[in-house]
Amino acid sequence: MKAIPRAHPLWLAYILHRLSGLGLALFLPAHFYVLSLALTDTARLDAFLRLTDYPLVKLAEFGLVFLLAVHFFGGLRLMALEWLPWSAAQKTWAAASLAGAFLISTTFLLRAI
Amino acid sequence: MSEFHLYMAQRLSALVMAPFVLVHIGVMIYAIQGGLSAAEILGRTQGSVFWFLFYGMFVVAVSIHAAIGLRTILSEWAGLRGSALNITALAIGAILFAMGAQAVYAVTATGAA
Amino acid sequence: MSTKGPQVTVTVQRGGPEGPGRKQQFQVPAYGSQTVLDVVSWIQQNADPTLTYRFACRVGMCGSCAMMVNGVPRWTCRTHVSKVLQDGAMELAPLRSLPVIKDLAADMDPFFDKWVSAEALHHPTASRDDPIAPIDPDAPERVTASAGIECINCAVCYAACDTVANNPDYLGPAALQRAWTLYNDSRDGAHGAILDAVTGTGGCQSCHSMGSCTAYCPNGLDPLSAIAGLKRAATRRFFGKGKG
Amino acid sequence: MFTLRNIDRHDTDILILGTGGAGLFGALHALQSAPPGTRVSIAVKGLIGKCGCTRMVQGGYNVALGGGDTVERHFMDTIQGGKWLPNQDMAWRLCEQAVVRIRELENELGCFFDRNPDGTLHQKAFAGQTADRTVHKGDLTGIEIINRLMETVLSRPVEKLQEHRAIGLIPTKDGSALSGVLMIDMRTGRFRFVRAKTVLMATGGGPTMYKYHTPSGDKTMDGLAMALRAGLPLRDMEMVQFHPTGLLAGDHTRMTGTVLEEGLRGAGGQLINHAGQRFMFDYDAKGERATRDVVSRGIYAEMRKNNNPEQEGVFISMAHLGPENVRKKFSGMVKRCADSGFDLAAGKVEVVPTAHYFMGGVVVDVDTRTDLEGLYVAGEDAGGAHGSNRLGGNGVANSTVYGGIAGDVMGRDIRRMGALREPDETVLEAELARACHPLTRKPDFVQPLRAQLQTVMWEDVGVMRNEAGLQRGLSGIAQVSDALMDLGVAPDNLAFNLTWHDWLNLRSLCDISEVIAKAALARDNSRGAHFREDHPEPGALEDSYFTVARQTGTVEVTRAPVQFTIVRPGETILPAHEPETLVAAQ
Ligand SMILES: Cc1cc2nc3c(=O)[nH]c(=O)nc-3n(C[C@H](O)[C@H](O)[C@H](O)COP(=O)(O)OP(=O)(O)OC[C@H]3O[C@@H](n4cnc5c(N)ncnc54)[C@H](O)[C@@H]3O)c2cc1C
Ligand code: HEM
Ligand code: SF4
Ligand code: F3S
Ligand code: FES
Repeated sequence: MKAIPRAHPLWLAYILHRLSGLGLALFLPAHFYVLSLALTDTARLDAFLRLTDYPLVKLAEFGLVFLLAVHFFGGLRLMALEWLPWSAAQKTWAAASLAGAFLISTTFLLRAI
Repeated sequence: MSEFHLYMAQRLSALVMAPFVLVHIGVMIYAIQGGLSAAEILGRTQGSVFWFLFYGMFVVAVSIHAAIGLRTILSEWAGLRGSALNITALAIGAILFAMGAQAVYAVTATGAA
Repeated sequence: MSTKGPQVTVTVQRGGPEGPGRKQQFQVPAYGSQTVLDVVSWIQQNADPTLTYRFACRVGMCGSCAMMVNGVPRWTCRTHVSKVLQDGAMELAPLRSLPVIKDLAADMDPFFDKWVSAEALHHPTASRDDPIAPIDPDAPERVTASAGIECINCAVCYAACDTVANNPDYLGPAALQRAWTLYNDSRDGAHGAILDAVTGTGGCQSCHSMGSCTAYCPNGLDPLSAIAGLKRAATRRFFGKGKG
Repeated sequence: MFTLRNIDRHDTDILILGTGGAGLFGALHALQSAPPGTRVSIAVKGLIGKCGCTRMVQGGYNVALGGGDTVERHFMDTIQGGKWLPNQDMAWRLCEQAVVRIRELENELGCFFDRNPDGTLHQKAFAGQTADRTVHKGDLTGIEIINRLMETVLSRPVEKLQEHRAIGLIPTKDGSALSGVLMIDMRTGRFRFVRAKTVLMATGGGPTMYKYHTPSGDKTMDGLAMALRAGLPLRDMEMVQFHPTGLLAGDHTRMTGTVLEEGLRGAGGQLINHAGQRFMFDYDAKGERATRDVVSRGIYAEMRKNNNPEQEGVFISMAHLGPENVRKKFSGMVKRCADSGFDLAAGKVEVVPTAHYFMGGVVVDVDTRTDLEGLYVAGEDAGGAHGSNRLGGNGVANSTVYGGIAGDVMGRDIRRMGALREPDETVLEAELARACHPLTRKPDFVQPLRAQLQTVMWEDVGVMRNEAGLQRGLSGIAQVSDALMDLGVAPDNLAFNLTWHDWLNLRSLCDISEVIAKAALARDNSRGAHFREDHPEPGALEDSYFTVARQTGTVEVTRAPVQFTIVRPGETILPAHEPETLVAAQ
């Protein structure tokens, strides 16, 4: 708390949403590139996909799905907050979306192993 | 486009993406069992009008969404303003769309395998 | 300066419009009931007569004494020293996101300029020649409007908000909250103009709902939800619904 | 240093000093009533709308709005509360125009005032009122009034001279009219002389020369000190209202002296002396619910009897009403006390009478005009409307009503005023030298002297007075005053130099303290806020007089008979058979 003097739960939700959005946006071109290999070089696509067998890559993948889930639930939370009649339980919402994100990504991770 | 229109476009594109993300995550959890392969992916998607429209809409939405999102971040965290900001955001949107379109084409166009 | 009795170590950011200057350290005698404003006053009255700060009411009504205390914006006249002391020390700086006039006194003009450009002032539909119309105190609109009414324009929320810090156009939580009050006030005659103003450049759409405004408002007000209300109203209008 | 040649010179048409209820209403109405193109400037010691006491109004705004209450009744309460000393025409105008002003506040400025379930304005009764009359917004009425005024004025084309401190009224060479005002741009530390055709002085008095005081820190009697030097007559200067329950938390905290609200006593709060006993019933049958002046004297008397250095004041205790209940009903007050480390709901809080409001002020007519052409005075700076005592709720009504009137009248008067007037440069130079005086002396800390004056005033010119004490007070004031002239402020950085302003504050306070003591000597009876132990009787009401102080070399105080232009003592303007009071007994 000392390093970020003004931190509080909703602020953390904000920074998480921003960083996850940023991460996704940076990942997206790579993702598109790999998929477009399907057209030109299926073998390399396969090579890429095989990489997913390595634990480290699995972890990175987990990270990505986590980002997407966090951003997804965070985004839904924001739109609910902005557009649906206001409910005061903001912090609960933020926590719940985080929890949801963890749940999904962990399921993913567990099934992938 | 006014800032408020950008806001609306970002929210609406997020809403368009919401079902996609759910399905996408679901498919991934399902597909990842036993590892991914190019053939698996392509076998599912190639020649399918449904998947073309599905991924096509996603690419349009995400280009808009991420470009606006990055525009915000560039302005708030990198101090970009005015036309420099708008041109950069447009360029990001265009690049994302081009790469995304290529990927969709690669994954859903018939006969490429 | 006497050095007897318990002391508080206070680091003060000095400076002027040309930018932050040196940080200065003072040893201030500690007392049982002592606010951060008292500490600052003690320094000016007993140690360094050139130290500049601002206050007026000293009871949390005028909103002119706010500054950064250990990086957090606070009203200093109502902040007990014991609440902010970290290992017997505290660090003071002028309010974030506003130009500095001198030392701990910020220039609040941008805050109020934005207040006015958010159309955050009453647009009359009646005059002093008209009787006072009855208003149901429990009507939902009045209740919503009243929620933001006790703002003392201290700019604590303004200084707490990262969006304000990063986006010079952003109108900020206090001005938008006031606009939301007016938008819900049945006596106000320019709901459309208010929505126009708060959806222009730097309007409500710039807010990322980070909620630092609500977290730090010393009066327990909730600009976060007021701004959400504006977004909702603006979105309704975008889809051709609602008033204004 | 500064000479007449290197000060800034600036022109405007209408100049407003101060941004309390009086200043802001003055500006607003001037904008509405002056011919198009008239320049309006606002100079204020702090930030626009963020200083002064109007913002600190808690209880509310007195206005007769029917339901049995009438302007006549409000007027009679005001005259009786003022112990027959008010200028009756001013008091009448106050009561009558308050009705218009409250509609303006509600309809044109958009103020939120609390409502009854049926939608009408909620009104309550302060002590001394015979009807439920006080309109309010919770207990933060002033914030609501000033914020609405402030945002409206900020949106208008006015010139903002913020953190500009007025230091001298500069007349024309022949002395017949005002040329302009000398001020210090506090932010840069430079002098600026602003000429104007009309000037509204609304700097809000402020009896902060007492050890315990409630007003905001920016108020230090600057306006009255300027008026005194300009030779204007000041009336009722002995009339300092003390609020009985100011927080007592030590010399080292600015919280000391701030108000614990009236409502606490109204709700049943008990005052406990050093012996642990309730005492107010020894002084008045109404106990703690007696009027402010009575309770203040009761507490002061108890304090004198006590010689326990550990406990200076008395305690207010609410716990017997149930801490939860107190916490709910007085949440703001409980929180404020908690912020300074006291538990109002369950514990007891030490209190002391605290100087709250200044009834005295510049002699004006009902249109706020003064003896000096071009100078108008409204709000707490103006004397006359309250006589010897101001009713709770009449303060903010007074400043908003008369501020608005001043704006209207200035807007009208300016049409017949030709060019701006040339200043008397010798007066300008003298005022400049006065403000620069400390810059030529050996620097030292100002605060100890201020504390010394505050102690003198509290002990000898305070809640209870007598001839010997007042004489002692006068020499105490003179001591501080002389010492101040030997005390300097380092001249090397004058930009936003608070210590220089502390010096100037103390200068104004010394000057007006002397007037208060002299006026108090001149009144050898006891009325309202002024209590002479050596003359405890009020004197014959028929022969009521008010004091007028004037500086002609030295300060001279004379007496002038009160003109009973509307009602004579013993009479009433209420219709026959009107009940004495419409307020249900508590
Ligand atoms: C704590 C408290 C509670 C109160 N509660 C009530 C209540 O419930 N009901 C009620 O009716 N009254 C109440 N009063 C009294 C009421 O606040 C005042 O009577 C009234 O507001 C005075 O208004 P004003 O415009 O004359 O002065 P203020 O509002 O005090 O404004 C004075 C202005 O002049 C400025 N100024 C001072 N010196 C200079 C200078 N040299 N140059 C330039 N500007 C200067 C100040 O900065 C300020 O802006 C209360 C007062 C206090 C202190
Ligand atoms: C892969 C897809 C996505 C990418 C690359 C992406 C990217 C971004 C970026 C970069 C931002 C800017 C962040 C900020 O301003 O702090 C953003 C904001 C946002 N995103 Fe996404 N996003 C994606 C998917 C989604 C989804 C699926 C949703 C919701 C269902 C969503 C909802 C939002 C919302 C509401 C914002 C606005 C946040 C704000 O203004 O504070 N996004 N996104
Ligand atoms: S909303 Fe709260 S923090 Fe912001 S200006 Fe108003 S009172 Fe201060
Ligand atoms: S802190 Fe700022 S981003 Fe919005 S919710 Fe409050 S205004
Ligand atoms: S001094 Fe007025 S709010 Fe702190």
